[in-house]
Amino acid sequence: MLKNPEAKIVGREAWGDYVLLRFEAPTISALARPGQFLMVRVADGPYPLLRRPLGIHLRKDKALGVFFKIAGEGTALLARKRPGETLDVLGPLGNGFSVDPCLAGKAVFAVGGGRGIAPLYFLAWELRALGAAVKILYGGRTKDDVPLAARFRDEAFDQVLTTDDGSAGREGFVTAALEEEAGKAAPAMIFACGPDPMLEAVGRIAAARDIPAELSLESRMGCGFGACWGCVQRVRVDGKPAWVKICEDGPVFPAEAVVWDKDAR
Amino acid sequence: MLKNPEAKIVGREAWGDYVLLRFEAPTISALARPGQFLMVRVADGPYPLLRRPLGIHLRKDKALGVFFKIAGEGTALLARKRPGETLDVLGPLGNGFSVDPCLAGKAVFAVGGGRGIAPLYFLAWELRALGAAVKILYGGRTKDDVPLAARFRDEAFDQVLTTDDGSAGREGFVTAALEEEAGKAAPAMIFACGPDPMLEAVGRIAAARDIPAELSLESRMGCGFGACWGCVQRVRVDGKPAWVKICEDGPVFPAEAVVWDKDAR
Amino acid sequence: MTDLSVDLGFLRLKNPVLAASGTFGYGLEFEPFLELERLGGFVVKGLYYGPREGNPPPRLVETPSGLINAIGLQGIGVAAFAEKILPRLRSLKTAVIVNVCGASEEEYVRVVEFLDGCEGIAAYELNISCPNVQKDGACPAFSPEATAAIVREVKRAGRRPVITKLSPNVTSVVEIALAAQEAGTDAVALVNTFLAMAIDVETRRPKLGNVLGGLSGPAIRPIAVRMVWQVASRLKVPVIGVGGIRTGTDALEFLIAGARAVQVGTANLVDPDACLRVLAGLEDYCRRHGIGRLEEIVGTVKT
Amino acid sequence: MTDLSVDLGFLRLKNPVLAASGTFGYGLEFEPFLELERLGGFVVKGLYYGPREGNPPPRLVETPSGLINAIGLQGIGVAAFAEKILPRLRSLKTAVIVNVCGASEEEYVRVVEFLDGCEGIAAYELNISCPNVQKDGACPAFSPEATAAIVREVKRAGRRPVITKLSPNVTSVVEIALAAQEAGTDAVALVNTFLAMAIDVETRRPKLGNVLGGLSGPAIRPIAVRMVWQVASRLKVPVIGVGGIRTGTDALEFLIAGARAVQVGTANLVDPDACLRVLAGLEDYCRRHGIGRLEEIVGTVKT
Ligand SMILES: Cc1cc2nc3c(=O)[nH]c(=O)nc-3n(C[C@H](O)[C@H](O)[C@H](O)COP(=O)(O)OP(=O)(O)OC[C@H]3O[C@@H](n4cnc5c(N)ncnc54)[C@H](O)[C@@H]3O)c2cc1C
Ligand SMILES: Cc1cc2nc3c(=O)[nH]c(=O)nc-3n(C[C@H](O)[C@H](O)[C@H](O)COP(=O)(O)OP(=O)(O)OC[C@H]3O[C@@H](n4cnc5c(N)ncnc54)[C@H](O)[C@@H]3O)c2cc1C
Ligand SMILES: Cc1cc2nc3c(=O)[nH]c(=O)nc-3n(C[C@H](O)[C@H](O)[C@H](O)COP(=O)(O)O)c2cc1C
Ligand SMILES: Cc1cc2nc3c(=O)[nH]c(=O)nc-3n(C[C@H](O)[C@H](O)[C@H](O)COP(=O)(O)O)c2cc1C
Ligand code: FES
Ligand code: FES
Repeated sequence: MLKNPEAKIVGREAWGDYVLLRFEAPTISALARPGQFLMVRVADGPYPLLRRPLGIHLRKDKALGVFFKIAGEGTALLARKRPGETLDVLGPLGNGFSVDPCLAGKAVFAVGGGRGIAPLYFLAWELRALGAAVKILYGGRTKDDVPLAARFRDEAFDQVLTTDDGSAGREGFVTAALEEEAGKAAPAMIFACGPDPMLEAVGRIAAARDIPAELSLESRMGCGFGACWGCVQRVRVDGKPAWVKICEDGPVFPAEAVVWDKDAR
Repeated sequence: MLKNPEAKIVGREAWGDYVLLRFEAPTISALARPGQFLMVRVADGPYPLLRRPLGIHLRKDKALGVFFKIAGEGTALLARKRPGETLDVLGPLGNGFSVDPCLAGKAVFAVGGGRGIAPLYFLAWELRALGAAVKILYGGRTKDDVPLAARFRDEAFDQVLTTDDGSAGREGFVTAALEEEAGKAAPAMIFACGPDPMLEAVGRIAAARDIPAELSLESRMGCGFGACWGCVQRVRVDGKPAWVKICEDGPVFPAEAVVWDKDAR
Repeated sequence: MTDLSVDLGFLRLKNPVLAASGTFGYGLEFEPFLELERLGGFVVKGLYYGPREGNPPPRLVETPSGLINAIGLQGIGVAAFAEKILPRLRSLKTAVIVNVCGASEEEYVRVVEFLDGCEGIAAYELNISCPNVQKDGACPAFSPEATAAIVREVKRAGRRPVITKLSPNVTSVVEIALAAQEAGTDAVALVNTFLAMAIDVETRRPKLGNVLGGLSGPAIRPIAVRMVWQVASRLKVPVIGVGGIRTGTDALEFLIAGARAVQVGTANLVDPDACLRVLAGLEDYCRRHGIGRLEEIVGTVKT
Repeated sequence: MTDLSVDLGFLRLKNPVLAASGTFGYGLEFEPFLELERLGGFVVKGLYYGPREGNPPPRLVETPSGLINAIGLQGIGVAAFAEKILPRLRSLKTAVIVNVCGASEEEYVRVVEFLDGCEGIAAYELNISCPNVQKDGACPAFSPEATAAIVREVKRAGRRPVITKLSPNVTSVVEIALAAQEAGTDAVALVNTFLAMAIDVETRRPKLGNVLGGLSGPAIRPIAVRMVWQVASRLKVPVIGVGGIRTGTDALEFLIAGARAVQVGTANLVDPDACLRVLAGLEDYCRRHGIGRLEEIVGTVKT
């Protein structure tokens, strides 16, 4: 866990509201695992005050990449950054997905909704390197929300694409596609990242078929490294629901540990 | 007095800590007079909160220019602006220098210290257009603080250059040069802009020789258009010292009206 | 079309957006930038009975997302106001509210009695909460008794509705607001500025000529919203929310917290048409949410 | 080389930079980013006697140059702290201060009695000012009597020096500080957070699970500096300044206003090495101004 206040930006791609920034951060890069995240400073001064959590989207040699959707002021400021400028990043943070060697040769699903696809690209490459057969299930609201679909296709990933309005891929939710694909041939493992309702549905589908699943949760973060207790969500610890820090004990949790029901909390 | 939230930046020059931005603001430009200023927004959000006052440095066709020294966070943000981006400006504000037709054919001095040279460039051109013989007295701490000296020279202005350390032009304060030049041949009028001690000395020199002088004052500004009463300085009104708004009743005042002595206030 | 009007009981505003005292001059300064009649109304700069010098400069310090001011209520006094300014405001179809100051109970009464003789004023806003006048920043709004006394005297002496402007520099703004209500105020406005200080570390001198000043701007908004929520849930008279409003969303926070109208302060200095931006934000919100009467959302926060 | 040490009377700090409670975890979380021994000391997260669940999320809202938190003092309790954390802090050559919480006078006393049995604690900081616990944000530090009572009991029961942490949500922080001094506190720390609220206007729900929370960060600094100045000029015991410090310059404002030490809070979350940046800023200032002993500048503001 390191701070690199001056990671040099070496690449930028943008598709509408989605932006990919690549930057050199050799030490962080050496430690990074898929599912981990960075805390990124969006301005120098006191406003916006807090860093923004962003999943590690890719690692290539000594460079890392973040892929994000412009969601508000912080990400809008980040989107203005250009190659040659620097980025102040802290990381790698959190626990990451279980890239287990025993997945070699097995089929695994990576289910991403919207900007939730960000950490799954890094994950997919690591799983592929391990020898797993990765199927990407990538959903968005419209064709503008699945900007990475072409890349996954070009890089020969098996991909099921969905959009809510049918403007690209199959029409409907990505969870419907998951249900269908898992029905055809159950994977050894499901990894997912996306909005809460999607993750809840993924957990339900996985549980119904007894497929182990890992979900990457989101939460407002103060620090990202366990100091403020600001980022808690309801997660079962030894079977008992507790307010657990997403940044330290997550962001990735076994699907069955996450408590979705607000009343059962 | 107008607000142009999206004046298009069409040019940028920089010399170390000094920056010149040109932008298109046709309506403001049509109204502008030398010595007037603009209130310039340096960021979109709530920080830095206030606009920054900057003198009008030049007018060329429909474009205006500001020339500023990076003095803090606000001007540093402004310095990052590039052609193609926009500037949010309010103006023209304040009263301006007396560009009096009766100065035609007469000798006038424009005395600028450091960034105080900014409004004098616009003034010098307007005075020249009027037919006055303008002598620029331009002082700075070192040769790095007189970036416009070459321009005045290239544009054939009669110029006396001074630096405190002698690294360019004569060694010493610009007020020493004023004393000397005024001694040689007294001008019909002195216009000055710069730090307070310089302005005070200019006022003294002018008074001693009975030369009318106008000084452009600085002050922290809240609004720039007379609404907050935040920008006052001690100025004689009908002979009596009062807290007078720099933004509305100034920034230019007859030298004899300004009260420098803190005790006499 | 949404109905943006709000009813303060004693006054119906065409919309809930007022410009706050001291940040809108005498109104006229803003005519180059906006049509004053678009506003629900505006509160003119604080007036003492006589003209006032104000504090020595520097009078302003910028802080993170905030502004400290120590103007010290420099102003022209009621007579000059009535003679030079009011005639030009009178014809405007918008609520003109006068911010009334006083060094003593008697001075508040004198100001109100004088202004009662003039036409074209919709209400008085009692400024009992300015932190820039007494040496230690204290003001009548620190005490329920002092607050009640001024409100009572002004209500007795004057003929117009009274809005009492409260200080945030207190342990219980609810207690002070209740005292003002008890004493007969027609509404309360909160908040005035937070007592603050800044030091130039290079010279080790205060950055303000007056040493202390009042903090305003976006920095204080979350505290002001909290206070408005606390007061609105306990008071019968309407609450006017002030503090750090720049956008429609900011104003909506106050309205939803329980304010029946809002005032835009510091934002006017930065963008002289800030009130119009706030208004446009309110209109857009109502359209998006299918709200026919903006007043319906007042105090609807689901806690 | 400048002597940065400061003397609190009961404790000499190698430098005046402390990390503030609740923003520095139990200290260990920061070891990857800085050498803890470089700090003057740090205050660990607030501890109740037993473990505590804390408030439901969302617990954080960002505001202009500020942060509202409603963590609700989730924590592990004194027993787990003594067993799992303290042994790892004990060997550090820096002041470890424990932030003590309680739902009642008795609980403060129980916490202190328990901790008195452990080694490796330099002082207790009494958190009588957390706005996230009671429903309306009230806390003992609103009242001189409640403040004095807790200080007195803790001083009677415990063997270590006591720093009383005050709330800024009061009319006269000087009055409360004097009460704490009277009751025997060894120092006061101010300020804790400002009671605040934010509303999501789209859903009309509070943005915090707890409805109310505490505002911290650069936004509040000018108010905190003012309070420190007011208190320091009236108190005999040392004052520790807290509120919005990010840089050496920020810390210097507090020291020059009269604080003998400072605490860095929210800035730690943004930059885990923020305390070192503050320290470097102090060193640089002393060098530029030829100051041999930093302590000389305490309270030297020329008003
Ligand atoms: C561990 C983690 C990893 C993440 N990885 C990515 C990523 O790789 N790519 C990406 O695009 N986004 C990612 N996010 C989300 C991203 O952090 C937010 O979109 C970003 O912080 C918004 O900042 P902003 O200033 O642009 O928007 P703000 O103005 O702060 O907020 C805009 C909107 O987003 C909501 N919001 C803000 N922060 C969060 C949050 N942390 N969780 C949920 N809602 C929030 C706000 O309520 C508001 O409605 C991740 C979040 C977490 C916790
Ligand atoms: C009418 C007027 C016209 C001006 N024209 C020009 C110009 O053409 N070119 C130019 O370079 N500058 C000009 N200035 C000065 C310019 O406005 C300030 O340098 C600028 O506002 C500093 O902003 P900042 O955020 O960079 O610095 P800040 O961080 O705000 O301040 C940096 C330093 O400058 C001091 N300072 C800030 N504002 C002022 C002020 N208004 N007066 C005096 N000291 C101040 C601060 O105390 C601090 O020490 C003008 C000022 C006025 C009042
Ligand atoms: C420069 C300035 C002058 C002010 N003068 C007055 C005044 O004369 N009377 C008054 O009641 N409030 C005065 N205020 C307080 C504002 O009306 C308002 O209550 C406060 O600034 C908070 O709102 P804001 O954050 O939107 O500015 C003044 C504020 C500023 C910034
Ligand atoms: C996330 C968070 C948690 C906090 N927890 C505590 C606490 O446990 N005990 C306490 O006395 N103060 C607590 N505080 C208050 C800080 O210690 C400090 O007084 C306040 O934040 C002001 O300083 P700052 O602006 O530098 O953050 C907390 C503040 C924050 C932001
Ligand atoms: S974000 Fe601070 S503990 Fe998780
Ligand atoms: S800057 Fe507001 S009145 Fe001059």
